Amino acid sequence: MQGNIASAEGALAAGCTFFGGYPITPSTEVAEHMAARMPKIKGSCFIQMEDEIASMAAIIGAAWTGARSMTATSGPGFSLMMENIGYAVMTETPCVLVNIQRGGPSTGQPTMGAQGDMMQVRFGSHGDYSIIALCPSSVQECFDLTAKAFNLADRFRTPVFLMADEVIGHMREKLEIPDSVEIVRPKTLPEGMLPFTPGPDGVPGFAPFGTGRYTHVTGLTHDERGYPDTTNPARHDALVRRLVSKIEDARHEIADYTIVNEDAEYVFVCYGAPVRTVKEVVDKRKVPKTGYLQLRIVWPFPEELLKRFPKCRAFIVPEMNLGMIVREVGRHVKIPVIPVSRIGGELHTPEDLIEAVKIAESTT
Amino acid sequence: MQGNIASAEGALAAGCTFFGGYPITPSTEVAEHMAARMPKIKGSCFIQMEDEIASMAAIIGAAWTGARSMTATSGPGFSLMMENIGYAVMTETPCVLVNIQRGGPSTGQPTMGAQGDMMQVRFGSHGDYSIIALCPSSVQECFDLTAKAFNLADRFRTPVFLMADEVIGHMREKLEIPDSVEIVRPKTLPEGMLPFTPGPDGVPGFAPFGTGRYTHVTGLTHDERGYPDTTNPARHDALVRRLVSKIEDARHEIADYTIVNEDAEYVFVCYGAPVRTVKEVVDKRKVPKTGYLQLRIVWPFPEELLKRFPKCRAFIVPEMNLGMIVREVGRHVKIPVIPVSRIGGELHTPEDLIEAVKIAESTT
Amino acid sequence: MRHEVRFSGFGGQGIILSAVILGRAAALYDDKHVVQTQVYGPEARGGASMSAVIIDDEPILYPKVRDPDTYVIMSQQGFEKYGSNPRKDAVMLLDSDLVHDRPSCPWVGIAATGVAKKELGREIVANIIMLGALSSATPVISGKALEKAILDSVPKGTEELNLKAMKRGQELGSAGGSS
Amino acid sequence: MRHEVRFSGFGGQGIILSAVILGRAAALYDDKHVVQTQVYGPEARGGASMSAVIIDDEPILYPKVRDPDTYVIMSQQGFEKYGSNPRKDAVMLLDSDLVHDRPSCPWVGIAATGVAKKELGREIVANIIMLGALSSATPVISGKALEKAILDSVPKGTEELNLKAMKRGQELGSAGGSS
Amino acid sequence: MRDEWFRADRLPHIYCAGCGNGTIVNCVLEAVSMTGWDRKNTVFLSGIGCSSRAPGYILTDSLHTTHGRAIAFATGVKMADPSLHVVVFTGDGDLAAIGGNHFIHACRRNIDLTVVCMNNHIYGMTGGQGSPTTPLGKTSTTTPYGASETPFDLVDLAVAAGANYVARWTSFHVKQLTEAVLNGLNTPGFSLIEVRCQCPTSYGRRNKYREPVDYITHLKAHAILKDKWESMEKSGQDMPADSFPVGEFVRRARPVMGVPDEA
Amino acid sequence: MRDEWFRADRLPHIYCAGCGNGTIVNCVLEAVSMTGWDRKNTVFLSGIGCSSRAPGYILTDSLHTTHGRAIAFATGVKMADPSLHVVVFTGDGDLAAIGGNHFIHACRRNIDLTVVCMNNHIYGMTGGQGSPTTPLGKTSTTTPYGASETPFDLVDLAVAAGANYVARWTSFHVKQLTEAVLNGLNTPGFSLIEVRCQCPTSYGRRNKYREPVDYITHLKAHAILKDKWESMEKSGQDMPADSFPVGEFVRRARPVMGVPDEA
Amino acid sequence: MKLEIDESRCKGCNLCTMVCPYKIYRPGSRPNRKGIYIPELDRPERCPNCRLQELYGRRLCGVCALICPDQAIRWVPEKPYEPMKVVIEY
Amino acid sequence: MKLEIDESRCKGCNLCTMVCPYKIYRPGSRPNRKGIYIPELDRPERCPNCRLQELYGRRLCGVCALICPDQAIRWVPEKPYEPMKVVIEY
Ligand SMILES: Cc1ncc(C[n+]2csc(CCOP(=O)(O)OP(=O)(O)O)c2C)c(N)n1
Ligand SMILES: Cc1ncc(C[n+]2csc(CCOP(=O)(O)OP(=O)(O)O)c2C)c(N)n1
Ligand code: SF4
Ligand code: SF4
Ligand code: SF4
Ligand code: SF4
Ligand code: SF4
Ligand code: SF4
Ligand SMILES: [Mg+2]
Ligand SMILES: [Mg+2]
Repeated sequence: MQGNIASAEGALAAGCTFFGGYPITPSTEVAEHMAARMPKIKGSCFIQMEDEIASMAAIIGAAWTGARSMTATSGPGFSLMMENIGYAVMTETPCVLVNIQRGGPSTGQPTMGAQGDMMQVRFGSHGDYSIIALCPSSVQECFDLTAKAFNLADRFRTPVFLMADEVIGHMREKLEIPDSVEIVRPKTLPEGMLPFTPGPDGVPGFAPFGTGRYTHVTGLTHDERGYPDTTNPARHDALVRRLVSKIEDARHEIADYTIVNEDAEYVFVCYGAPVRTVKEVVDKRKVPKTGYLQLRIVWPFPEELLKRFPKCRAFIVPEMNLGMIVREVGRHVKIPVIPVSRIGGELHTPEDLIEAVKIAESTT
Repeated sequence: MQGNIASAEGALAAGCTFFGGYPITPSTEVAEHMAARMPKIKGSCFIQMEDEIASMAAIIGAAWTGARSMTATSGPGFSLMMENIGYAVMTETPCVLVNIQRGGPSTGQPTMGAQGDMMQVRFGSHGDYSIIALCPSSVQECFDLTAKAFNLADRFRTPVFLMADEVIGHMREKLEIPDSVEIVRPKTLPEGMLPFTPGPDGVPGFAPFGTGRYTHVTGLTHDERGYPDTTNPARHDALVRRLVSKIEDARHEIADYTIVNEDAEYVFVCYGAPVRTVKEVVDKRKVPKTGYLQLRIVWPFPEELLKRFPKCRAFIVPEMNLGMIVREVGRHVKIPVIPVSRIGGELHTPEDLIEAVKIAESTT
Repeated sequence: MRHEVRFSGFGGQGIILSAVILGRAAALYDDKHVVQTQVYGPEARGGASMSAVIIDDEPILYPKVRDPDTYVIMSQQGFEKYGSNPRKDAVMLLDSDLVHDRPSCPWVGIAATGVAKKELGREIVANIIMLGALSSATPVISGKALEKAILDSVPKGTEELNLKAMKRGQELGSAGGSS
Repeated sequence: MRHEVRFSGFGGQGIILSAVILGRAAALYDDKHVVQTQVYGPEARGGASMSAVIIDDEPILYPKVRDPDTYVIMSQQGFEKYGSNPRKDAVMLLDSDLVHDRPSCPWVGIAATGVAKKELGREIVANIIMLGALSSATPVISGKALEKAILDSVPKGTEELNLKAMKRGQELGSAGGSS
Repeated sequence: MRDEWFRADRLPHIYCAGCGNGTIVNCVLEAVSMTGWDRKNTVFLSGIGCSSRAPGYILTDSLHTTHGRAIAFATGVKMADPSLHVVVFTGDGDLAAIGGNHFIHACRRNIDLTVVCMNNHIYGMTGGQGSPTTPLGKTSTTTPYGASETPFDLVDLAVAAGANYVARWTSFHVKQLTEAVLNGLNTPGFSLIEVRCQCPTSYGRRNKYREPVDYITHLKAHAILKDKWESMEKSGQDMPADSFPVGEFVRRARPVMGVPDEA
Repeated sequence: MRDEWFRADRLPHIYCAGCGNGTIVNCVLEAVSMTGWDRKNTVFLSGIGCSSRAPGYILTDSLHTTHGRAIAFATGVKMADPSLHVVVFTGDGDLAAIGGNHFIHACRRNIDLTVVCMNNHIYGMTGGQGSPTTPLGKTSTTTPYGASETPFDLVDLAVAAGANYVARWTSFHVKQLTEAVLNGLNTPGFSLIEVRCQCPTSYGRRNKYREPVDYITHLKAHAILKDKWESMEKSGQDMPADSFPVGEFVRRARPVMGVPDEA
Repeated sequence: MKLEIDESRCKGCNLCTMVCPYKIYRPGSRPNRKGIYIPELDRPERCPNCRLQELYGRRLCGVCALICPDQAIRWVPEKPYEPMKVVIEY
Repeated sequence: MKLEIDESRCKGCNLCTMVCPYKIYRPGSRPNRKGIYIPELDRPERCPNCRLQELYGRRLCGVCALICPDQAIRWVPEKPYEPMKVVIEY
């Protein structure tokens, strides 16, 4: 099964009942699979919207009816969603976006894989905010992480992003579909509580439309009732800091990763397709002194995990971009951090990474 | 005169003949002033487009006719422009965007100042790229830097961003309009040269439409002729690395800054409205051991300048966001870097910064 | 000398224009350094709007008015939001028709709206009356400079009306009416 | 045993479907680890498209085929772009009607398109003929597994035609025709 | 009762004195209260603009979305839960400038929404820029020498795009407007009710309709009943300057989306 | 001569065998070559899609822009330099799905552009998803059980939005199409020429028109001349299933933008 | 029922003065504390809604309240009912 | 003038076979090197454009070339001019 299809199946397994999308290579199979499956599932709706802006709008609207909702896109469409992504953040709307990354900027390379939207997903909409971004490196992870994305979206009332790439999205591997997946729905809004009063974890309870709570939802800076209050600096400060900290403060809870060889001196930090090559080098070829940290969740960036390699002399960060997450690694450590960039659609070869280890050895 | 009006006047002084925009608080005065002025200037066109996507498209189209073209917007509109900004980068279209930043995310605080789009301007479109971003801290700088933005856009064939904020945009101060401003137009495409063959500086000559060079312009990965070539990794790699390095390698040439007190132990790194408070603290109140680096151009980030403060014990970065450029400072130095964040629309007070100096003193 | 002047009233009274005129007068005709700022928002329409001017002999760095020495207040809500806590030595000009409370600092009541409507037939010039009063009741701005700035700023055809309003304001300002 | 198989041809020949069927056969019915990938782009329409399958007893980490041991080539352009430089010990199946050059490695020519058109009346099953030949001419996949995977993958109502194509391919594959 | 649908704690609203939007909210809530719908199952949406502030004053669930996108959000709400009644407030800028595409697509799909457009010919919220419905020659901050672009006819667009119910009235015609909204609410599929209305602050002030009463008087005088309009057209008469037809333009039963299965 | 307008070094193009797009490019270039325009002052633009690849094969300055936005880019080109002749190639998805808003606004403004829409009822480039012009019941990868949304009538939309010239033909009607394009080029203001055409790969394959000839035969058989269509309508006749009117729908002289002053 | 203008809501736009067929509203002459000229009522008991609403069990006319953009016009029950004020007009 | 199909461009779609009033094109029977069935020409000199283009100084008919989506059909000058092949049809 293909990564894109696995992602669609993961969503369905998680109870996704609304998909609003717009075709774009190399994500289209997600929508096409939903178009084939959802009409057969009672109470589900697949709709192809007029563009990506509308797709993002529609899934937010659907989420407020209590549906688990999702869209899928790639770079150009993702760029168009930026405004409404900010709206989802501000209104604390749980929803899932799949971005099958392709070569950018602009129309670039529609059919080639990349990881060039990893900073965009974090910073692409205006203003300060945080999000959660997951990166699968196998078809199985496409399924598992998509399902997980829905739980995180509901748990933190925030848009959650499956930042896959064309390599994984179009790869076919065996997928094991579990009998059922864990489903965690949002806390409901306690009686008498205002719709935007946060719980102790910074996350308010959720009262979807039709439940008689008469919630007013706005992208303007608002008070706990949801009413606009746009000129009060303290209000804005409190709201935006809460939106950020409900996610950033929970980075430990959120983190999803694999650590191999804590004693390594040369540690790969990797996510998405390059994980495959890293595993080839470390797990299979067993290149000496190497280990790795695979991040299945890249944002919020779990910087503490970097400390789990006490003997590390250099971090090596292979990415299919010109160096994005390597910036984040670099901010948090004092030892050398070596980017290994591949753009143009080709995955790093094992030799590329072995070469990087040699460079690291020679410079540290 | 108001900062926004000064910006419009700076553009006109630089020979801007095309403005395509869509109203949005707090940038609207830029468009309104253009609407009043341009119809009186022969060969100029002001057009209010149907949205910001169209505005960005229109100024790119206009730029290809050889016109100096510009738009102005704020956060939500800026988010909508992201796809076409990537297109301008990929097609090496010289144009100028003014973003009068307001409180985000989402609709947020339409009438309050912020600097929350500083990462978005660098990373908000999909894929890898670089841009040039200027930040005025006075009405005079609104004028001067807008005019300068056009020269940089032409020099590097890239979109250039005036990242002002509501505080400066709506502030009124005296403006001195020079008799004429320096105007540097793009290199013309030498006879026989292909339209996307770079010069030694990585920048191709420019052959606007109507000059008989029959240029095909595409946002797809393309060869020197401009023809799509989307599945060749080496082609993409070379193109995108060039687009980035033509700007990043010229960061020295591009840098525009003021350094005060190279002997300072506590150095403010600042841009935009907070520069005013920094100057109040350092220049006027002369708080001991302090100095500052004012960046009038924030991207490409001129990291070498940080080395100009040999005695520096800590950098203090006051921003009207939750800490954006402070991330960049942090990547490049090993000493403590202290963010001072103000969001909600209030500028840092002098006391805020003096407090930060105290904290810096106590921790270093 | 440095002055920090704050204007407040409701939308439509020309609160921002007042500040712009004052700023222009000081900058262009009294040759001072001036920074003018304002707070506005959609809520300002119904509620209180605010604008401010700093006038200084030296360049102005920090641009926000935090503790004005001079106020011009034209509505009760404006008073409550932006004028209720002046420093002891500040001076407040207020539209006595529309502001019902009185501040703890020295103040001058000017029946600007009433005079504008009844004597001049146009409520809209109440803000110019207030400016006139400002020029006579405080040292913030000279009458000459104000006059020129008003002429620069008002729509063609209304110069006379506005000068009349300014003059009336100056009379009212000198007459006092203070606490 | 590990096999890396590369398919190439032009758009419309079912190059990707071939790889998918092979992958399915190996994964589900020969119980192997399988990764299937492809290159496609708009240009692939006119030009050459490519797909690849890795079949291994162990989990497959690095997923890209870099140096195939088995080729299935169905167009001259596909040969030029994806088949012109095989390793010495590779085996190449090629559609002898459409590929005009011959590789430096062992090869088997199969007149798949001609047979599909003339004997079976449907050019579209040429790729299934090639798959049949693959199962008989190489150790990559068992005939049993292939048969089941074909039945899983083809549109309802065409099973018989496709099985016939597979059988014909197996015959052509055993018959050789190689260099 | 209409009053029950207001969030009384948020009144008075932020609209300027004499703004037509307040009137239109009255009429819409009057119509809604006549349907017998449960407030619990009724959702109001809007984009950004003065007009789009309306849902914030209504005591139901509501989404105040991004500029121009309300109909796309509403499509998500309605398609995900067809049992909800969905009404969209929008302005001429919100609907016809940035939101034009969602508008025509919702008409085409005939999503079961009722969209009320408060057409004041201007961007009110941002202080009076020209909109795609600003009449030729009228002044705004971005058309200081008079608008030179032909305005849209929103009714024509909705009809061409496929909507099932299309009507136009003004903020003067409160009774007819209420009835049109009610018809829209009751017609399955997409309903557009365009309401031409006064914005004394941003439009009136620059176009000689400074007092609220001035522009509403103008609207009253220039609104011609559709039947009369058509017969005038047929007889080849010149239409009086600035006049426009009002009434019901389409009521039909093309295929719809978002209607509950049982309906 | 038409041939001079092709970038011969880029041929053959990437279109599939029998794709209607190639035919339409021929007709457009035929018309353009009849105008006597200078290649130097002629600019072609497009968005994204198979159709939008057309400018890449034409030997003039050209902008292959972002999906749906070609008309907005073209507005910038034309308004910044009205002396340029500007032609836009677009597809049904590009024009009517994501690009719908720019389309109706350019019609409204009557920007002096000629827009040729290659309407193959499908998203060809991305492999055959439904578009806003996919007929009811037709299969695509996103409507595997048959399309259930009513399609747009692009001609109606353009007329309602204000365009000065609107015509529809098919890829079969090469002579009429060429003439319509020529009329569009010569009419000041916005011209839309909709061309219904075959996409054997993405549309035909799933809808029983596998061979290029199949769908073009269908088009030929179901295109009814506008006059005949109207008289059939008047006489209350049922229109044959899948049939549609072709011809010139509007040619008028509303106010335009982007025409050089001297013109 | 008694006709009332809610002073906390009325913004003095005078639309009510325009629409009432009985000319019950007249533009106000004195600003209130907020500086707003609230319309004055001229024999409001002439309004058919005041008189006949309870009789007919539904709102009559009501145009002023529908057009009032500020939701400032309403009818409140009067107790005791004051029949003396009712003047039937023809 | 001589009618020609450019083999490097023709993709074998057979649209030309459909439109020619003289049925000059017939679906090809043998694939070329690329596997494409290029149409075969049946007495192409019957085409009025071949015969009369130079006479009239403009293209005649030309429908096949207009519809050919691959720009594969063209007329090339023939030298020497071959009058023998011209058969006027009525
Ligand atoms: C993406 C985006 N662009 C621009 C704006 C600024 N903006 C807010 S309201 C508005 C216009 C509103 O006009 P209209 O819909 O007619 O509403 P009105 O205020 O006239 O009722 C604009 C342009 C915005 N909020 N978001
Ligand atoms: C913003 C964005 N969304 C989606 C796409 C993917 N995309 C490319 S072409 C296309 C559809 C093209 O359809 P149409 O305009 O009908 O052209 P055709 O290929 O049918 O000629 C889509 C959705 C894109 N490139 N950019
Ligand atoms: S600006 Fe205009 S539309 Fe907005 S509230 Fe005021 S009068 Fe109404
Ligand atoms: S997919 Fe369709 S539209 Fe695209 S080139 Fe092929 S036939 Fe033409
Ligand atoms: S209800 Fe009618 S009659 Fe009574 S006051 Fe209102 S407008 Fe006048
Ligand atoms: S219509 Fe309403 S707001 Fe306006 S004056 Fe009358 S009561 Fe007051
Ligand atoms: S030009 Fe006309 S007659 Fe001649 S070959 Fe072509 S279609 Fe036939
Ligand atoms: S129409 Fe053109 S491409 Fe098609 S078969 Fe004929 S010559 Fe070949
Ligand atoms: Mg409006
Ligand atoms: Mg199409």
